[in-house]
Amino acid sequence: MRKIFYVLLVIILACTLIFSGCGSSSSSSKISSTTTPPSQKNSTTANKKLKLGFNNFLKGFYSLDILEKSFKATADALNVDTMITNDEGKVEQSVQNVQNMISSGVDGIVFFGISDTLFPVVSQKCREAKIPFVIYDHIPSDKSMEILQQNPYFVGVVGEHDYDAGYPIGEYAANQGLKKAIVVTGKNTDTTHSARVKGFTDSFTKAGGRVLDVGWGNTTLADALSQTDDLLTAHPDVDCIYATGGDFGSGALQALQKHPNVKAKVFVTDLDPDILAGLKAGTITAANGAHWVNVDFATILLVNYLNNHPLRDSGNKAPVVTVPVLTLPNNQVSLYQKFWLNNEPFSVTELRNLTVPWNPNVTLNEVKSVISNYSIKSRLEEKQKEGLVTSDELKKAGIIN
Amino acid sequence: MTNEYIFRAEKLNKFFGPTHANNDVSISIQKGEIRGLIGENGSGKSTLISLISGIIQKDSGMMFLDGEPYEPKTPLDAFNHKIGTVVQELGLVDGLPIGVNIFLGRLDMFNKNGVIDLQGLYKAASEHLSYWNLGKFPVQNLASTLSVEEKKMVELARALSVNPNFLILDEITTAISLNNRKLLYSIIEQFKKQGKSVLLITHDLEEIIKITDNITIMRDGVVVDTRKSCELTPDILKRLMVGRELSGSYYRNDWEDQYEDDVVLSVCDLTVEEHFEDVSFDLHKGEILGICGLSDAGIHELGETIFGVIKPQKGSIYFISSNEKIKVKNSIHARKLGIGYVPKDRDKQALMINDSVENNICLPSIEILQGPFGYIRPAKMRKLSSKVVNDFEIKAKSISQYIRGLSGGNKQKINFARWMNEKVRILIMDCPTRGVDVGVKAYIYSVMNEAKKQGLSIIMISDELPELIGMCDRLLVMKEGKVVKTFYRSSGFTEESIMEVMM
Amino acid sequence: MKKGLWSSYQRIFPFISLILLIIIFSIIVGPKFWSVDNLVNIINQVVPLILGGAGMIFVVTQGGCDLSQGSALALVGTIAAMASNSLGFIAYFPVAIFLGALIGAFNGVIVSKFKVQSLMVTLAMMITLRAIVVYITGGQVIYVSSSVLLLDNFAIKISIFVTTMAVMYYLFEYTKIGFYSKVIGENEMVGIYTGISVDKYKILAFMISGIMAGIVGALTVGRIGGVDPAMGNFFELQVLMSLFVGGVPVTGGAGSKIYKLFIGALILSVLQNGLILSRVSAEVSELVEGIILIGVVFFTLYIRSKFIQVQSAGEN
Amino acid sequence: MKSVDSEKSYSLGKFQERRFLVSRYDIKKLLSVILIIIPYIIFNIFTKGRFMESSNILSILVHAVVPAFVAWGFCFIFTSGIMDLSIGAIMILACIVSGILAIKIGYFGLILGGILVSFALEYINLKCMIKTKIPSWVFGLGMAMIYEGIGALYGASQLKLGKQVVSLGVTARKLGSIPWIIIVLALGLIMAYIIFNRTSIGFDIRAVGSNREVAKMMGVDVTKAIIRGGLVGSVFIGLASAINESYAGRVMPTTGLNSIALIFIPLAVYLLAQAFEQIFNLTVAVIISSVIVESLFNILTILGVPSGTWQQVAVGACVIVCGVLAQRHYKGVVK
Repeated sequence: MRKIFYVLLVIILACTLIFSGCGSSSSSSKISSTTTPPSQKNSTTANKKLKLGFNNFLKGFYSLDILEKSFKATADALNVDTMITNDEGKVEQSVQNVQNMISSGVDGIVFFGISDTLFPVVSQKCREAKIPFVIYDHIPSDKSMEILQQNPYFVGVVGEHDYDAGYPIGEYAANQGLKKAIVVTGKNTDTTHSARVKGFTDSFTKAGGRVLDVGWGNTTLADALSQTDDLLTAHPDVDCIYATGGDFGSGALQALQKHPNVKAKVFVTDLDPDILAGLKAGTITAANGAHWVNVDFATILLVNYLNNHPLRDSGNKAPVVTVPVLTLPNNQVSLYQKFWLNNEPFSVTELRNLTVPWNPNVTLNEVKSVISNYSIKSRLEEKQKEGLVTSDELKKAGIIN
Repeated sequence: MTNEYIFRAEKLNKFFGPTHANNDVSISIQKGEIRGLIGENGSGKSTLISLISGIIQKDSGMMFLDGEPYEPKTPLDAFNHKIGTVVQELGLVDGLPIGVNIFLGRLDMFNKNGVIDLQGLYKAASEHLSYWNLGKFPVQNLASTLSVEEKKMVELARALSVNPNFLILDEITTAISLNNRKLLYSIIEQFKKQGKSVLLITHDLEEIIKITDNITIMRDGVVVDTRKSCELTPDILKRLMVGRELSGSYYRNDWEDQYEDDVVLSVCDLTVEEHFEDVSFDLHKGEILGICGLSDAGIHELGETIFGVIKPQKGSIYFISSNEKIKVKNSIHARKLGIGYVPKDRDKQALMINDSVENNICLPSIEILQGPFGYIRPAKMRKLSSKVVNDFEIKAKSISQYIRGLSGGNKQKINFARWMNEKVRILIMDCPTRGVDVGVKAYIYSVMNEAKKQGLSIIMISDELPELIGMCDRLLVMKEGKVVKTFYRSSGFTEESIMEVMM
Repeated sequence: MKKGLWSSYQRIFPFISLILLIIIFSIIVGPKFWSVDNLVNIINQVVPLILGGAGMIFVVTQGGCDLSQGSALALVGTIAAMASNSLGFIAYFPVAIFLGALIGAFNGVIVSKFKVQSLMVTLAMMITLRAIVVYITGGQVIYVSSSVLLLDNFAIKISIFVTTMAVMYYLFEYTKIGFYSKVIGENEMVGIYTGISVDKYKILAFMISGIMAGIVGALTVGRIGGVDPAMGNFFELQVLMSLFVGGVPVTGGAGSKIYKLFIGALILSVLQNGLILSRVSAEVSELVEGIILIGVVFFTLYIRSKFIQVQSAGEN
Repeated sequence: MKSVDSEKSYSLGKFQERRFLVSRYDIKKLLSVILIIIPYIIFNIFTKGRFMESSNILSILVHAVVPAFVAWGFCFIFTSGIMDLSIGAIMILACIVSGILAIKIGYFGLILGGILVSFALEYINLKCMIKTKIPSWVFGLGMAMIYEGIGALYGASQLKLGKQVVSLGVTARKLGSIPWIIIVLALGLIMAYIIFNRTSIGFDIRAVGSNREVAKMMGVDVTKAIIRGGLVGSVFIGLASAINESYAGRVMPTTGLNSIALIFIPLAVYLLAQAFEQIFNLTVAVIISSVIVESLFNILTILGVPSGTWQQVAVGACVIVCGVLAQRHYKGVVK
């Protein structure tokens, strides 16, 4: 009896294999039709809605989720389909999901790499599958960039240097005459946070301050709270606290309230609703962040590429675009809340203006100039033009006099 | 109307799958009656008791307690109906204090505003223990600090704590020593005087005849007969149980020391703290060496130490083969040298009850079975286990049947038979016939006899004097951790003379 | 005959749920599910799970568990990558295997000789090893040579997989290591009373688990293109899940079979892959995954309980 | 060996010897307390007295509260042999709901929300686990996925509104700060101690954990015991969630089984407590080990040991060493 079942099993497996053979032959022909070099692509995909893949490294993590939200809004604006995957905070899953998206037949991939080593690997996978991809948020190191640039399917990078997020805060804090700092941050294997810490430390020490301790390894608000508590016990003479993430900022702030004898100013990178509230209340001295617009422009680069209009740098290289990091003064908090968190900073028309079907002659320089002009002031002025904000409000925020 | 029966069961039926474990069982027990229940392993005694004490539910039939219909859903129901049960081979909850163990399941009676009055509980427990003269136990200590026998006594105390009108004792006497047995008899006597009833199960035929008023005999799930104890002899009982005539004696019938002069195992000055001290003896080829003693004489620990499970503080064990004297390091070494061990506790120490007959049989022989590159051929395992099952007449549906489904006797056969491979020179058997019916007992003795003739040396550790007297060439009597006397078969031994040394 | 049928059902049921899943996803996803790309994809996901599981199964069979596998994977991967960078690729696998065995041996010794619960030891090791990885990498990116990257090549990976699994299958099903592991899982006392070196086989099981973590670590480094201290995060849970979903008993013992691991890992991977390809949104997909996994385990158990009812007939 | 004549007094003598052992046991208790305290004094000298400052001791206690409550929950859930890995995910959901209710109706809502959610979800877990007979490991993992999914759905819905998950701000924060948190800790200890050691719920759950078969024979309703114990445990988990929400102000949902990381430290605390069980009562041991773990982080931070690396190594090593020490003379079977 058992043997009969085994035989049946083998037959079923054999059938599935045969099936797979048939299935694969049909689908592989499909793949080849959709992934022919960009020049011939227009004819086949003109009527088809593009489908873009996107990986969220850890669903449920605020700043990553808001990137996803931004991406979705941009994709809607540009009239493309999306496929969003959750890497569940696992590096292996990042690679796996790129392959899953390729199997699922996306036209291009908007990729977030938590680790620099992922870029060459993903580049390789996309090259094999002939799928173009663009990188957002994390800018690859020079070494990885060299490899990426050899890949014709590499569309570009839009991100910010995390070093540049920490550096100005350090400068700003030192200018206020602060001398002794502690830093509360995430895992020191997370390049985002380690770069921010490095930026801060560099500028702060350059200006004569001293970083007494760095609290690594936090993942949640409660972690950061407990750790800052310990750190403040260890260094009661501290006068500056820098938190490299929104949750860590909230935690540090609460811990500080438990130590009334410690007189320290709090600085945060990442702007989330809690931090905005803190800024408004004055408990946070200054905060900055890149406002998660990088993914918008990454998507624009990719859509242009897929519409047979690759935007190339001089020397026909894929562009690397850095988004400036903005510092938010507390009088602009409510407008920021309104136009960044509750809405998208860039309007649909603005986004479309940088993309091929709507603007067939868009150039890289146009995109770059929009990005380099990106500031709270310029954005709010734009919103005023659209009639969404009054000049009174702008005056109150100190944008116009 | 007063009811003369305390308990009555009518046409109880219980099925386990296709097995008809209890087939129209009817039994009536009078007030003040001491009833014995006897039968081979697998005859349905334990099932009947489980039904009465609410551990399992009947499929059909009726039970009456004191004339009232009685349908226990849980063991707690049984307690509430004043039925106290001591179940075979179970024990206590090790992680709880002794006192709590006595009242577990009914702790709410010490409930004071939602909190249990532990002081009151401990006090009640000590009073209860001293009332029945069961000894002074530190009731606030964990049950894990007790020995097997002490646990049995606490279990008895637990059964008595419901102030039962009907007490059920399943195989309690095999686990306890003589002095405690006497205590038990006096408790039973006291019950009788108070007009309460006891149902007693034991394999000790003489005991059961001695202390009970009537004996009910079960075979294959059916009640065969109920007879007055005074009219019975062990031989009649055996016949009734097995359903056929058994030859008068299943022991050896010679009275000589039959063994060769070669020493195969030499034990020198063996000491394990708190158990035994300075034990030395030699074991010869083809000898059956008996070891007996009261429950804390250290006989079981001695067996475990010889096999290497317990590490002795002092002394050593030498395995001697062809002029080579090898010190036995541990149990692994012992097995490799050819020493086998049949543990006392079948289900916990010997058998994987949720595994197949095949795997259980092959367990000690795996290293013999393996081929090049450590390859164990499944076919070889199957062959070996089929052979063992056939040779030893083990009643199993197939070699892939789980041990769990076998009766105690067949389990013990496997426990014993699997050591009968070509490598084993010495076999240590701890209570080889504990909880086993007469048929299997006889079989095991005959195999022992056979093996002895082939040159196997056996150390037989047992609480039961008759079987030691019946089987041993030499008998070491231990008392409080010391060997006090050695009896020789040729010089003859009687229960009385041994008992005198033991006590 | 009836019993034989039941026993076959019991064996076959996990297969049925796997095939059902495959059929359902073939319908939802369409031919894309059967594309060569996607099959390779599923295999890529299955390989580390099965390799890790083949190590873990020894520990689980003995009734323990090895939570440190994920962290061990990361540590081994990191050090092996560093070794291959300084000593050349020749050192890569030997270092990985040696280090994995070392970590496993440590776990095993603490569990067997010092009698500490395996859950406790490996949980502590999980925290400790991960911290050591973080210290070693120190926030720096460690790149690896191209020969390591080649390990992600399908043919090479499969050949490593097949050889390793052949050895593991042999060890588990046909040698005394596997047999004694099952004995220890069924009843450790039995092992002690029949003269089996329980401690030795426990250490050995943890060593095998460590070695497999090492091999998976080596492959993972190749797959993600370098060292990332976060690699192997929650790997051990995925592995445990595939074992248990496949029907390996949590308490260990004779019910452990390598084929169950294969099925469990396949169910898990097909499910994850299928849900992504069906473009179920990420929040919902986890929810659905949970429900389906519980469903699969439930039906497997249900069938088994039917089987045991028939089996234990005749029990008294 | 012993040499007493009559058997009765012989067995008595044996027990008296055991009583002597008991007093040795008390000495052992004292010794281990000293063994725990000495390194603290040494550390205090190293940290120039900063460690023993009353404010610092208080802050350690505060950090120990949530792990202690969760570990007490484990005492009632895991002791009966249920290894529920979904507790991390349950806690996240409980935190979120307690936050939402706290904003609406204050402290009552905070506590009610936490307890209600964890009670309900744990009830579902236990019921299904027992009904379906799925091993708790797998079931917990599966349920963790489901609960995480629900949390993620909520997070996504908030994001659409431009908000983060619920944040307490300044409302209902007293429960998570001194002195209330310490009072709650003391109350929790008393509650856990009494329920675990002085009620039939506690005894039943311990009996089931120690030996399920025997407990069943002794008239303990195993299913009921597990569910009742689990529900008591879930109240502790719920309280832990409420305190955590009040302490941290916001708890983020997560996915990919990352919620399990939330219970690693409490799990270590629970296992450590089990190791100390021979010396202290389990519920008391929970608080001791929770303080040990948290103070370890505190001391190492004060000493300037880098966080995220050597601190974790030290905690891991501490768990293993304590385990080894506690099991030194243990002879039984260990899985």
